[in-house]
Amino acid sequence: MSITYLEAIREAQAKLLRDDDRVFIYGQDVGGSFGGAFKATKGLAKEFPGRVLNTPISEDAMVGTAIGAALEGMRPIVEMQFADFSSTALNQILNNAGTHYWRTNVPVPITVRLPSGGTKGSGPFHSQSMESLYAHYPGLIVMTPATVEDVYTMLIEAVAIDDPVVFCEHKYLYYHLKADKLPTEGLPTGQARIAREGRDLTIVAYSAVLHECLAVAEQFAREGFEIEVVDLRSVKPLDTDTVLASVARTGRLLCVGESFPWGGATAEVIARVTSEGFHLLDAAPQRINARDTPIPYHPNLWAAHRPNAKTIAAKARNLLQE
Amino acid sequence: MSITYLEAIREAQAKLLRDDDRVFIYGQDVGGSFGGAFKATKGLAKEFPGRVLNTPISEDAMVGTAIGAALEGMRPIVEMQFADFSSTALNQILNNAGTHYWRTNVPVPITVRLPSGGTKGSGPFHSQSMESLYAHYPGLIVMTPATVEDVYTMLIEAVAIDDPVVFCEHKYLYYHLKADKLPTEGLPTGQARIAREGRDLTIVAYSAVLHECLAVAEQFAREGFEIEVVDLRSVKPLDTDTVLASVARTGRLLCVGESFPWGGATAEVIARVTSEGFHLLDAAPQRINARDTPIPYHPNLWAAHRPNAKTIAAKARNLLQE
Amino acid sequence: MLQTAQRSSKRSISKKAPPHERFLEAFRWMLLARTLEEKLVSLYRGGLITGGVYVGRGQEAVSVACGLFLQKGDVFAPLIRDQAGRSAFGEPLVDVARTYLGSRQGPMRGRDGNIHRGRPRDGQFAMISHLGAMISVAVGALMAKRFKGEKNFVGLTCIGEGGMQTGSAHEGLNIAAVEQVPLVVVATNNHYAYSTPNEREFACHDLVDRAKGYGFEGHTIDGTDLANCLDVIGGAVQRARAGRPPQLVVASILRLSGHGEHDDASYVTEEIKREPFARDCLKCTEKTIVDLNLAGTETLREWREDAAAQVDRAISTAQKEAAPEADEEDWRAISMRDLVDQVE
Amino acid sequence: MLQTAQRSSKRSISKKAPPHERFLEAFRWMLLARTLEEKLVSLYRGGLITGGVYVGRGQEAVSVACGLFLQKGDVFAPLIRDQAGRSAFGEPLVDVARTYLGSRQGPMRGRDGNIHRGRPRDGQFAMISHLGAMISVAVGALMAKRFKGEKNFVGLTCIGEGGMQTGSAHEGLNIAAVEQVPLVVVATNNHYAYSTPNEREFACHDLVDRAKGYGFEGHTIDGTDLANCLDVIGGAVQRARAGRPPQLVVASILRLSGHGEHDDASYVTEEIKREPFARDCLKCTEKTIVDLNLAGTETLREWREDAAAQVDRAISTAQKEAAPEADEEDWRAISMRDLVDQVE
Ligand SMILES: Cc1ncc(C[n+]2csc(CCOP(=O)(O)OP(=O)(O)O)c2C)c(N)n1
Ligand SMILES: Cc1ncc(C[n+]2csc(CCOP(=O)(O)OP(=O)(O)O)c2C)c(N)n1
Ligand SMILES: [Mg+2]
Ligand SMILES: [Mg+2]
Repeated sequence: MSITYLEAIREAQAKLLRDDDRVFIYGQDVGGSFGGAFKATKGLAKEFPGRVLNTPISEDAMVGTAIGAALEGMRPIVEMQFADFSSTALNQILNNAGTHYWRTNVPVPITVRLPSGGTKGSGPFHSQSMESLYAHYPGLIVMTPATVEDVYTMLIEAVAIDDPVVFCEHKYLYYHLKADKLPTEGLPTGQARIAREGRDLTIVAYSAVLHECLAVAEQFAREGFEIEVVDLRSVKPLDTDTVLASVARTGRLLCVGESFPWGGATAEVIARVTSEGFHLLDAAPQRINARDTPIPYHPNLWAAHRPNAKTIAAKARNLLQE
Repeated sequence: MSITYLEAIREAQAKLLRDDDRVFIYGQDVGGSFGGAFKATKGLAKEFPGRVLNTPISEDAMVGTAIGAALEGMRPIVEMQFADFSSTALNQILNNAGTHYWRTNVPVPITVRLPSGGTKGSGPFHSQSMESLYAHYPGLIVMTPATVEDVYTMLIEAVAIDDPVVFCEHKYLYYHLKADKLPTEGLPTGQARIAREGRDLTIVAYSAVLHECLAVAEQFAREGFEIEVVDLRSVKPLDTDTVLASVARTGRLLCVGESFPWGGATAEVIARVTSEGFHLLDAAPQRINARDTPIPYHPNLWAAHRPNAKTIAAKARNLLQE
Repeated sequence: MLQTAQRSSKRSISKKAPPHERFLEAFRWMLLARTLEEKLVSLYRGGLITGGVYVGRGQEAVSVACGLFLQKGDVFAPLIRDQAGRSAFGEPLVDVARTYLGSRQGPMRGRDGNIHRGRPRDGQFAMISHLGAMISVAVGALMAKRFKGEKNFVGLTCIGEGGMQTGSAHEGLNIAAVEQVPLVVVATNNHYAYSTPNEREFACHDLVDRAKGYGFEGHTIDGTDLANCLDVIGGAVQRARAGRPPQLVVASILRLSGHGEHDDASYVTEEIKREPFARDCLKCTEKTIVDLNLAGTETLREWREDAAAQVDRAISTAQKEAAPEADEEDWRAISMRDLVDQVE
Repeated sequence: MLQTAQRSSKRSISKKAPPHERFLEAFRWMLLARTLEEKLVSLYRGGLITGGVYVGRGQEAVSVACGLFLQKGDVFAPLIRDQAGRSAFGEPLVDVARTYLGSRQGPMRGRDGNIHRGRPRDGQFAMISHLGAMISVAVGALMAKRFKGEKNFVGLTCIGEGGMQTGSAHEGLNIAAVEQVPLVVVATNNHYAYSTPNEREFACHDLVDRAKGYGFEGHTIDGTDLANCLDVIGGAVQRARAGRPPQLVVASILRLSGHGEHDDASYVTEEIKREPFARDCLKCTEKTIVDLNLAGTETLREWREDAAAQVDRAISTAQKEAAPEADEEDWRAISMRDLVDQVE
């Protein structure tokens, strides 16, 4: 058996619907015979009648409805058709779901799935990585799974968590990434994973770019450099301890993320490492993000907009040579 | 004559309306005899008939309308009643105004005024500092004036700029801050200002907390420490050069901002300084932000939620002693 | 009238009682709300309340009708002018006092203030400021009840004519109709959104014209006329409960206060103050009571005293309570302790 | 028919020409759009277009009427199914080819693709994907024209029945009415939003019922009937231009393609395909032409060939052009060079 990242998302949702009466799925085109723009809910409407519901094109109301249902004991999963469209639900996510527990002592267990990140030809409005927007505001858990195993266990975990979870699944990984089988257990939420061990440089990454980083590490290994790659798994909570421990081993830090550069996850990691582990660093920490423009449509531009093996390798080489 | 920060905003708008036919003001309650929730447009509707217009409670449409008007040659100023409500206009700001020049080669000269930041008793939805959300996305200028002089010249500059400007004016400064007169010229946009010179520590701040930092610097001066305080003025563009030059003089960096902690302006400053000026630092850079919860209503909690003289002084002392 | 006693006996009264008893009950909630809010205003003026005070003066008849027909198991998402309805639905007076005064024993524990309060576990939602956002939340709660197999429930939510223009309100109304949940939306046109008059808010003849476009049943009421409010809102609640489509009730009234107590409302025109919808519903109701001799002056006086006593009790309870302290606050925005991010 | 020639003569034709000449002109734009989009589909199937292809198959009659009555100085904010209208308003065919094929000479220079194109300086706005967002943009443009003292202008914007449910669309419609700008909004109910059928989109009887609630004048059209489309949309444009309130035209039609060309639309029921609104407007129009003998078969053949030739020319022009290259791109999201933030 071989299972893709996308299938794992579907399987997680099937399991959730099967095991827990409180779960329902709410989103544009998720229901009927269609099963979602990416087929992440394919077949589920039929298997679980009345629990996988198409919505009007109303992101704000989709999330508002989920909040209300959660307050009455349900565990809704909202699918945004593309992460980018969650901008019109942002108020409900940040200001309603995100503040509710703190204000009232009653948590809001919703999961908002954001098909995130760039794929070739998708352009400025179907490619965004919004984890840094959501992580900036208090009250939300922001998951950024990079592997088939994680996307499965973390989605199950997301629904189990009593607080609102923004689940950033990466569209580029949907079909590209495969695993042999689905795990029954994963690491706890908030714990980063050493995706590859090394001693010369720590690369901290998450979501799709993790795989570019692993490829770069592989490439450097042939030259005798051992790069340690940390997969954050969730950018909030962000596992500073694991990152610091890695930097303590390597003395060098490169952070790679696909969101826009100003104030994103990579800035946050660097700020934490330098303020808490300054003495661990033997060289200036570096970061690579997407460029500070909208995400281009054309594949030539797109490939140069996001972090890629070439830009990562170049920065890594600089760091290793310092 | 003595003029407050709020009056300076009003004067800047009066001047803009007077000098430039293309300018109009669009927002909830800005018109009529009322002149805005904070009176930033007091009297302007009468003085400039038909150019200071009340809008429905429709933040998305307010910004969309401004974009359309800007494309046809106008220079609209949109007033959000509170920065917090711009969350419902965020899509138009980020995805329409912010992408337009890059996509079409036609810039969108709108200015969106956000009455920002905390004041006592305002609670989670009337206190937010949203500069870090807006600065994260490409395509926007994000201004954060901290002085009466700057709020005046920068607002005039904002309207002159061909690109969309998010203008974060701080409500706490509205009445608290006074100047003798209004300047005719200010620093160029994107240039930070040394608000106070020093040699022992650089504090980088912007907007209202700048004044807390200056007070702390004053206090330390009595002990013989000379703290340099840099006022960023705009968080995007962010004047890395001035910050680096200051850190080169002092060897120590503390960043202070009022937005939420994860990935905000302070993280961005630290990431830039450590990646570009690592060798300049003699101690781990530090930051102080608001806490990672919604902004509390009660004054006791509110005072402890945002950076304040006590927390700033404590961090500064640690840094100075390292 | 003890609020708790009143509360527990209320349901039977409002449902089975002859109209005039329900009318009188409603009046007493209106009176209580007015008395409470006048007290809050005077505390605010005296500098004893931080932030703002937002009252429903002139809107008590509409508001009480919103709370009065709801039962345990229903959901209520009130807005800023709904003191009467909140009390009628069962919000303890002391919740109001504690929230306004920032007691750490209130439902919001000083974290949020004034009208931003609620008890979601009891079906009374805590509004966020962003207008329109609570409609879809109410829809979701009703869907959940349907999922769980509950029966005979209804939801009611309030909004101003200004809030009706938000995108969020539109999406909420539309999704309510798509989901066919038993929801009543009461939209009060008090002729101003803060300082903005109707002509800069919308351009249709009457907001009830929106009902058809959503697939709601629409009704209008004169918000100064308690009998009319009870009749129509009560009817709408009944229709929703009986499985009719969602209900939109549009009330016409004038806000008889500033937007908040910081606002002198000098923009309200003299002309509009002379409109019939500018009458004070509390006075109108009292006049009806006297004219029809539904209660004697002595009884009215007693009710007034009782309201004042309840308010005093609530306020003095809250005033004795400690404020929240920063170092006792745990500063966690999420409920799951293990998952709190360690960010500064 | 050279597009440029056609364009420059168009205005006089459409305004003054007898109805059947305008009808024929409209048909030719429809034919051009269909021909172009069929070509785009085949390029996409052949792997020569990256991303997606979104066509207006079946909606050409509605769309052409949207573009045909607009003049220089008007504004047009089209959406994804508006090839016919875009061309009729004056968009050069080569813009389409360049944008789909990612030529760096197109108006979007490879930065954006497919239907996300426009020439704002010529009054043709470049849509963002977020549905509903362009309505208020059109309102603002019309306000600007009024500010500048322009006269006799009008704006037209298109939206699907799905997009009508967004908060953004609501706010845009309402603000258009509040500002009383000369705007026509054409809402095409093609019975699906992607795979979602009407019953999960809205619950009113007909979306035209929304008009009254906004203070718009409302009209309905049969989108398969070109004469009806021209009549009603032309009339709405005229009414808006003459200072009547904003106009809402709701068209009924079936989308005769997938949502995009990646979509096989297998969710479209056989039943709905038998509805009268499922007819192909291009075939209906051609039948009318033949039945009424408005043009001979020879002429029709010539027109078809001309359309094909125009399309081929546009496509082959774009295909010869270079793609954008990352190292020639200046990666600046703002126009003011000095203000670019140096962030990595
Ligand atoms: C989305 C949003 N924008 C702005 C505000 C600021 N605001 C608070 S109340 C108010 C006026 C509300 O008017 P209306 O809905 O008519 O209710 P009323 O106060 O008249 O009862 C405004 C503009 C808000 N709360 N939410
Ligand atoms: C705010 C928003 N949410 C989701 C989408 C994704 N999306 C693109 S087109 C579409 C369906 C549109 O349906 P409709 O408005 O009826 O237009 P049609 O495609 O039928 O012409 C959806 C859901 C979007 N573009 N914008
Ligand atoms: Mg009102
Ligand atoms: Mg459709």
